[in-house]
Amino acid sequence: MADIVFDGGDFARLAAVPLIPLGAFFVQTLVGRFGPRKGDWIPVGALAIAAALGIFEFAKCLTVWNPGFRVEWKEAFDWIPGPAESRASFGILYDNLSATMTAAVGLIAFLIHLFSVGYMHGDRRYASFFAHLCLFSFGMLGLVLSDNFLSFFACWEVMGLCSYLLIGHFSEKPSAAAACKKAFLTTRIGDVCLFLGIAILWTRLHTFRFTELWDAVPRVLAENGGAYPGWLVTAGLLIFAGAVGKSAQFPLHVWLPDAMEGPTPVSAMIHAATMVAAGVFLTARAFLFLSPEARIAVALVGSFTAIFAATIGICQTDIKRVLAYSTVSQLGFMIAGIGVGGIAAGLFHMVTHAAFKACLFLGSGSVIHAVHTQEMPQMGGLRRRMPITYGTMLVSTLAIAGVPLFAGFYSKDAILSSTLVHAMEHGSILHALPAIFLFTAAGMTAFYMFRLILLTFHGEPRDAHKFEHAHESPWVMTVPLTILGFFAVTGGWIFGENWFLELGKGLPGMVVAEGEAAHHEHEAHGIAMWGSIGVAGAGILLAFAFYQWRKFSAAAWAERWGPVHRWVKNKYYVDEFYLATVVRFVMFLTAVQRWFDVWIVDGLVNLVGGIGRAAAAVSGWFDRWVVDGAVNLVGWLTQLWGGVARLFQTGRVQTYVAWGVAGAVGAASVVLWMA
Amino acid sequence: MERIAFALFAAIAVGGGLVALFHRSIVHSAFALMGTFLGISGLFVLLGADFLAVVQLLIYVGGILVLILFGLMLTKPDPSERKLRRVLLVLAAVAVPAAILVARIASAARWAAAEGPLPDPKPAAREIGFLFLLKDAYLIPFELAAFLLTVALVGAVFLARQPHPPPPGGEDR
Amino acid sequence: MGLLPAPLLAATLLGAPLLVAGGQQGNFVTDLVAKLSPVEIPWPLLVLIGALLGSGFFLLLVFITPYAMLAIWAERKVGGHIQCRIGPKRVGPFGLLQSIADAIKLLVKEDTIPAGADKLLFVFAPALVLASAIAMFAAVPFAPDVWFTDLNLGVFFIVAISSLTTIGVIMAGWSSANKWSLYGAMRMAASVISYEVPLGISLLVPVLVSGTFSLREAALAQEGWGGAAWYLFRDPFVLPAFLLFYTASLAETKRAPFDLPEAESELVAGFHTEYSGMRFSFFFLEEYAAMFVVSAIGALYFLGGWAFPGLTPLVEHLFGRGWIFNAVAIGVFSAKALFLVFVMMWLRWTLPRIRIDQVMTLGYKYLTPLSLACLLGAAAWELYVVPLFGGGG
Amino acid sequence: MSLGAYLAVATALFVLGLAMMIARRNLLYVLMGIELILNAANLNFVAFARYAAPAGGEAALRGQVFALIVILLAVAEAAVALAIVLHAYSLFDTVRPEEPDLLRE
Repeated sequence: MADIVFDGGDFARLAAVPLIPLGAFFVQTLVGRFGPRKGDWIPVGALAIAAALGIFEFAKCLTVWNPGFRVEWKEAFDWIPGPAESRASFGILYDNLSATMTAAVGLIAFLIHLFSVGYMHGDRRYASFFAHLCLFSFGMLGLVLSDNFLSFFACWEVMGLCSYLLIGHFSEKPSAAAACKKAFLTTRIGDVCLFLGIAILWTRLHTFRFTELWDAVPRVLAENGGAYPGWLVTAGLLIFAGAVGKSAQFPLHVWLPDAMEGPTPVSAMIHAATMVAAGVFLTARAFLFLSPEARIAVALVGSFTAIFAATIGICQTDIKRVLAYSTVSQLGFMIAGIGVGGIAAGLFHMVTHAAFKACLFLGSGSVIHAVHTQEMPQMGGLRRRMPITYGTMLVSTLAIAGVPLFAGFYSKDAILSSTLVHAMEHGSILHALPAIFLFTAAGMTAFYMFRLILLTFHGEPRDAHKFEHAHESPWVMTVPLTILGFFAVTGGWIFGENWFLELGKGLPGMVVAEGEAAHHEHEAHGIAMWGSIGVAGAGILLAFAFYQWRKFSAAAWAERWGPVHRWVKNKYYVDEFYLATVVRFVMFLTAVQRWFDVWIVDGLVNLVGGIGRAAAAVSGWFDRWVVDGAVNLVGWLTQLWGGVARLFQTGRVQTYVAWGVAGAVGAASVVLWMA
Repeated sequence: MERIAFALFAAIAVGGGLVALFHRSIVHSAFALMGTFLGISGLFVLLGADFLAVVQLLIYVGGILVLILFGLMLTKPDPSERKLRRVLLVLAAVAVPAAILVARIASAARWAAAEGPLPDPKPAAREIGFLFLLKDAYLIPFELAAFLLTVALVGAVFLARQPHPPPPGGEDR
Repeated sequence: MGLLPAPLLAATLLGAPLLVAGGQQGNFVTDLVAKLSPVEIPWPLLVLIGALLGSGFFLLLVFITPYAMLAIWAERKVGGHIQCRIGPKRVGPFGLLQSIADAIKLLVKEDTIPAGADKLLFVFAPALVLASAIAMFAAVPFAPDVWFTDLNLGVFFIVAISSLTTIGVIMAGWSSANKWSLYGAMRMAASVISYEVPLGISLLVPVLVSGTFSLREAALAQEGWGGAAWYLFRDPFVLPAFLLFYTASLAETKRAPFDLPEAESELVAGFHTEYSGMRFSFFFLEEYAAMFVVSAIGALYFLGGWAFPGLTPLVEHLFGRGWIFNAVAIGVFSAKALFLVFVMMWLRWTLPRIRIDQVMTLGYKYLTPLSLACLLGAAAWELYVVPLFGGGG
Repeated sequence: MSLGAYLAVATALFVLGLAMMIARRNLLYVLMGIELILNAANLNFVAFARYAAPAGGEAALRGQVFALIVILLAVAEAAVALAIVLHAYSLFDTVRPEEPDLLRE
C-alpha cells in the first residue's frame, strides 16, 4: 500500500469541486436567465467539471489502493484569524470517506442536473431552479470536503436552505409551501441540536477540526478513566440528533415524504445524493464522539426507522411516497449499520443506495413525466411504452431488494452481518433487536419495491387514456437513468465490499475485528448472506403472489387487517400526533402568552400609566415651584456669567485667535518653566 | 555660497511677509506673499527638498495665491482697514513671547546634527512616491488626503452653486 | 530700464536649483567658462555664473530673442499665406528683417505708465513674466550634451514656473487700472488654473512611461533606429494624451482658440493693453518663449526628442556622440519643436476664438476626465500589457 | 547653515502670519495669515527632518511627507475658505471678519 502523494494541484482541484458549483450558482442567479437556454448549461457544465474533478481524484486514490489514507489541506482559508484557540479556518480533509463521497455525489448530482434539463423543461422558474440545484450540490460537496465542523455546519445550513427553496419550488401549491416549511422547521430541530453539540465540543476542546477532535477523544477518555465523560456523551447525542433531523430518522422523519411535493429531480437529489446522505456522513464523522450506550441508541433508532418506514411504504399508493418511505427505511439501515459499528457497511450502503435510489427517483420522474400522475393504481403496463425506464428501474429495484449480484445486495448484506456480529458479541436482547428489525425490514423492502414495479409497469393498463399518452422520455432523461442503472448493477462490484471494509480501517473509531470477533464476523457473514437472500426472495415472491399472479387480493387483506392497515396507511398517525402534541402545545403556549400579554403586560402598563398620572400631578406642583425656581436661578446665573463671558466673546474671529495664542503661549510657558 | 543663498531666500521670505503684513493695499500684500512663497521654496531647495520646493511653487504660487487674488478681485477693497498702531502692537505682542519661547526651546533642546555642513541630499521625488504608496508607510494619509481633496472640491462647488439667499433680516438692515 | 530685473529674478529662481540639483555636474556654460577663464574659479561660484549666464542674459540674448523674432516673422508670414496674402515683404529678403525693425521700434518707443496705475507692480509685472519664461527655458535640454540645467524634476519644474506667468499677468492686469486689462487677467487666471489640471495629468502619462521627470533622460530613452521607441507609439493612450496636452498647452500659453486674456475684439488687448515699448515686448517674448517651451516638452516627451529615424543613429554611427551629433540633435529637436510652434500658428489663423464659458466647459468637462482616463489607461497598460511582451517589471 | 537659522526664519514667518491674522481686518488677510503659518510649519518640518537624518533615507523624507500633506490640506482649506469668504461677501457685502454677527443678538 503505497502512500498517496497529494500536491497543491490536487488540493486546488479538490477546492474547485465545491467552488465551481458555487460560482455557477452566482452566475446563474445573477445573469443566467438572460443567457441562451436560460443558462441551464452553466450549472450542468459546472457540475460536469466538478464531477470530473471529483472522480479524477478518486481514481487517483483507487489506483494506489490505500483505503486508510487521509490527507489534509490545513487552513486553506483563514476565516477568523487569530490565536489557535479562537481561530476558525477552512480547509480540506480528504480521506477515503470524502473521496468516495465526492466522486459519488458529484456524479449523481451531475446526472440529476442533466435529467432536470428534460424534466423541468418549460418551467416558470427554470433558471432559478438550476441555480438552487447547483447551490445544493455546492453544499453537499463542500460538506464532504470540510475539515472542520464550522464549514461543515455552514454547508449543512446551505443545504437546509436549498431544500427549503427546492421543495417549495412550486410555491403556488399550498401543499408545496407547507411541505417546504415543514422540511425546514423539522430539520431545524436537528440543526439546533447539532449546533449545540459542536458548541460543546468547541468549549471543551477548542477546535473545530475533525482530525484534532478525533485525536482529542482518546486523550479525554484516558483522562476520564476510559469512560465517556458526560459532556462528550451529550455532545455525541446532540450531533447524532442533527443527523436524525437531516437523515429523516424517527421521530423527525415526517418531513421527508412531504418533501415529495418538490420536483422529482429535487427528490432524487435529496434522497440520493445530498441531504439525507449528509446525516449519515455526519454520523460516520462523529462516530468517535458516541459512547457505547449512545451507539446502541443510534442502532435502535436506525433499525426502528427501517422497519417503521418499511411498513408504511407497503401501504402507500403514491409512487413517490413509496420511494420516500423506502429512503427513510434504507437510511435507517445505514444509521443502524453505523450504530452497530459497521461504519464501512453503512457508508457502502449509502453509496450504492445513492446510485439506485437516484435511478429510482429519476425513473419515477420519467414515469410521472409520461403519465402526469403519481398514483400507482392509475398506471400499469407501462413497460411496453417506456422500456428504458422500466429496465433501469427494474435493475434498481433488484438492487434495493437485495438480489444477489446487484449492488444493494452487497451493501445490505454487510450491514446485516454487522448487526449479527453486534448481536453475537453482546448477546443481549437489546443488542439483538437491530438485527431482527433489519432482517424484517429487508424482506419488506423487497416486497414493497416489487409491488411498486408490478403496479406500475406490469399488468394491464388501468387508465387507457394515460397509457395512450405515455411515451419514453427524451435522451437527457434516459441517459442519466441508464448510467445510474449501470451503477445500480455494478456498484457492488466496482467498489466491492473489500474496498469499503478496507476503507473502514482508515476510519476513526473503527475497530478491526480480531480473534473471536473475527470468528463471529465470519460466521455472521454466512448467516447474513443466506438470511438476506432468503428474506429478499420471500418478499419478492410475496409481491408476485399479490400483484402479479393475484393469488391473494391486496384489497381483501387490507380489509381483513382493517384497523391496522388504516393505521399504517396513515403513517402511524405520527403527523397527527405531532399536530396534537407539539403543534397544539405551541398553540397553547401562544394562547397563554397572549393572555399574559393582554392581562399582565397591558395591565402593568396601565398600572404604570395610572401611577404616572398621579406622579405627574405631584411633579407638576414640584415643577412649578421648585424646578422653575431653580431654572430661573440658573437663568439668572447664566445671565450673570454671560455678562462676564461677553467680555471675551466679541464675535470676532481674530479675538478668538488672539485668546487661543495667549492660551497656547501660557501653556507652553508653564510646560517649559515648570518642567 | 550656501550662506549667501540662505540669506537671500530668508530675506525674500521674511521681507515678503513683512510687506504683506504692513502694506496698506491688500493686493500688494498678496503679491508680497508670492515673495514669501518663493523664498520658502528656495529654502526648501537648500534643505534638499527639491520636490517639495517645486510643489510649493506649483501649489502655493500657482494655485493658492491665484485663488486669493481671485478672491481679492471679487471683493470690495477696504483701504482704511489698516491701523499701523494696532498692527505694530499685535506684532510686538506676538513676537516677544514667541521669541522668548523659541529661544527657551532652542536652549533646552539638543540636536544631533544641528550644525552644517551636511552631506549632499538625494533627489527625493521617487522615494516620496514610494513612501506614499507603501502600505507600511503613508498610504493611509495619502488616501485620506485624496478623500479630503474630493470632499473639499465637492464642498467648494456646493458653496459656489448655491443660489444666494437674500441677506437674513434684510428688511431692517 | 526694465531689462535687468527679469534675468536677475530668473537667476534667483534658478540659482538654488542649480546649486543643489545641478551641483554635481556642470552644464556647457560652466564648462565653457571654466575653460576660458585664466584663473581657477571655485565650483560654487562657477555654478552661479552658469546659472546667471545660462538662465539670464545668455538665454535671453542668444536664444530667446532671435527665436522670438523669427517666430513673430513666421507668424505673420503663416497668417498671411493662410489668408491668401503675402505678409511682410519689404524689409529684407522675404521681409525677414521685419522683426528687427519692429524690435528697434519697440526699443525706442516711449515707455508710458498710465496715471492711475500702480507703478511698482506695473513695472514689476513684465519682468516677472519674462523671468518665468527664461526660467522655463533653462530647463529645456537641446541635445544630449547641450543643456543649462538638467533638473531631475525638469518638466515638473517647468509646469510650476509657468504658474508664475499667471501671477505676472494678474499683476499687469490689475496694476494697469484698466477694466479690460483686469478682465483679461482674470480670464487668464481662470483658464490657467483650469487647464493646468489636464496639462499636468496628460504630462503624467509620458512621465509614467519614462519613470522620470527629467526631460533629458526621457529623450535619451527614446533614441533608436526606427522611431518606434517614441513614447507616442508606446501604447494607445499616449496619442490622446499628447493631443490633450497640446490642447491644454494652447490654453496655458494663451494661444488661439483660447486667447481670451488678450481677445482684441472684446478686451482691446487684454492685460497688456496699457503697455508699450520694452515692457510690451516682454509679454510678447514670454508668449513666444512659452510656445516654444511647451512645444519642446511635447517634442521631448512625446515625439522622441532629438531622435529621428535613420538620421541621428546614422550620425552617431559615423561620428560618435561628439559635437557633430549634438549639433544634429539640436537641429532635429528644434525642427520638431518649431513644427509644433508652427501648428500653433496654423491653429490660430484657422480656428475662431471660443467663448470663455466654452473654454471652462471644455477644460473641466472634457479635457480633465479624458486626461484622467488616459492616465489610468496608460497605467493599466504598463501594469498588465507590457509584462505580456516581456518588458517592464 | 545651522538648524537655528531655519528655525529663526520659520519663527519670524509664524509671528508675521499670526500678527496678520489678528491685526488685519479682512477675511482674506486671515486666510493669508494661515498660509504663512502653514508655510512656517512646513519649513520647520523639512528643516528638522534634514538635520535629524542628514544621511537621508526614510527618516529624512518624513518631514517632507508631512509638509506635502500640510500643503494638500492648505489647498483644500484655501478652496473651501475662499468659497466661504465669497459667500459671506455676497451675503453681508463685507469681508471684515467681525461684521457678520447675526448670532450676536
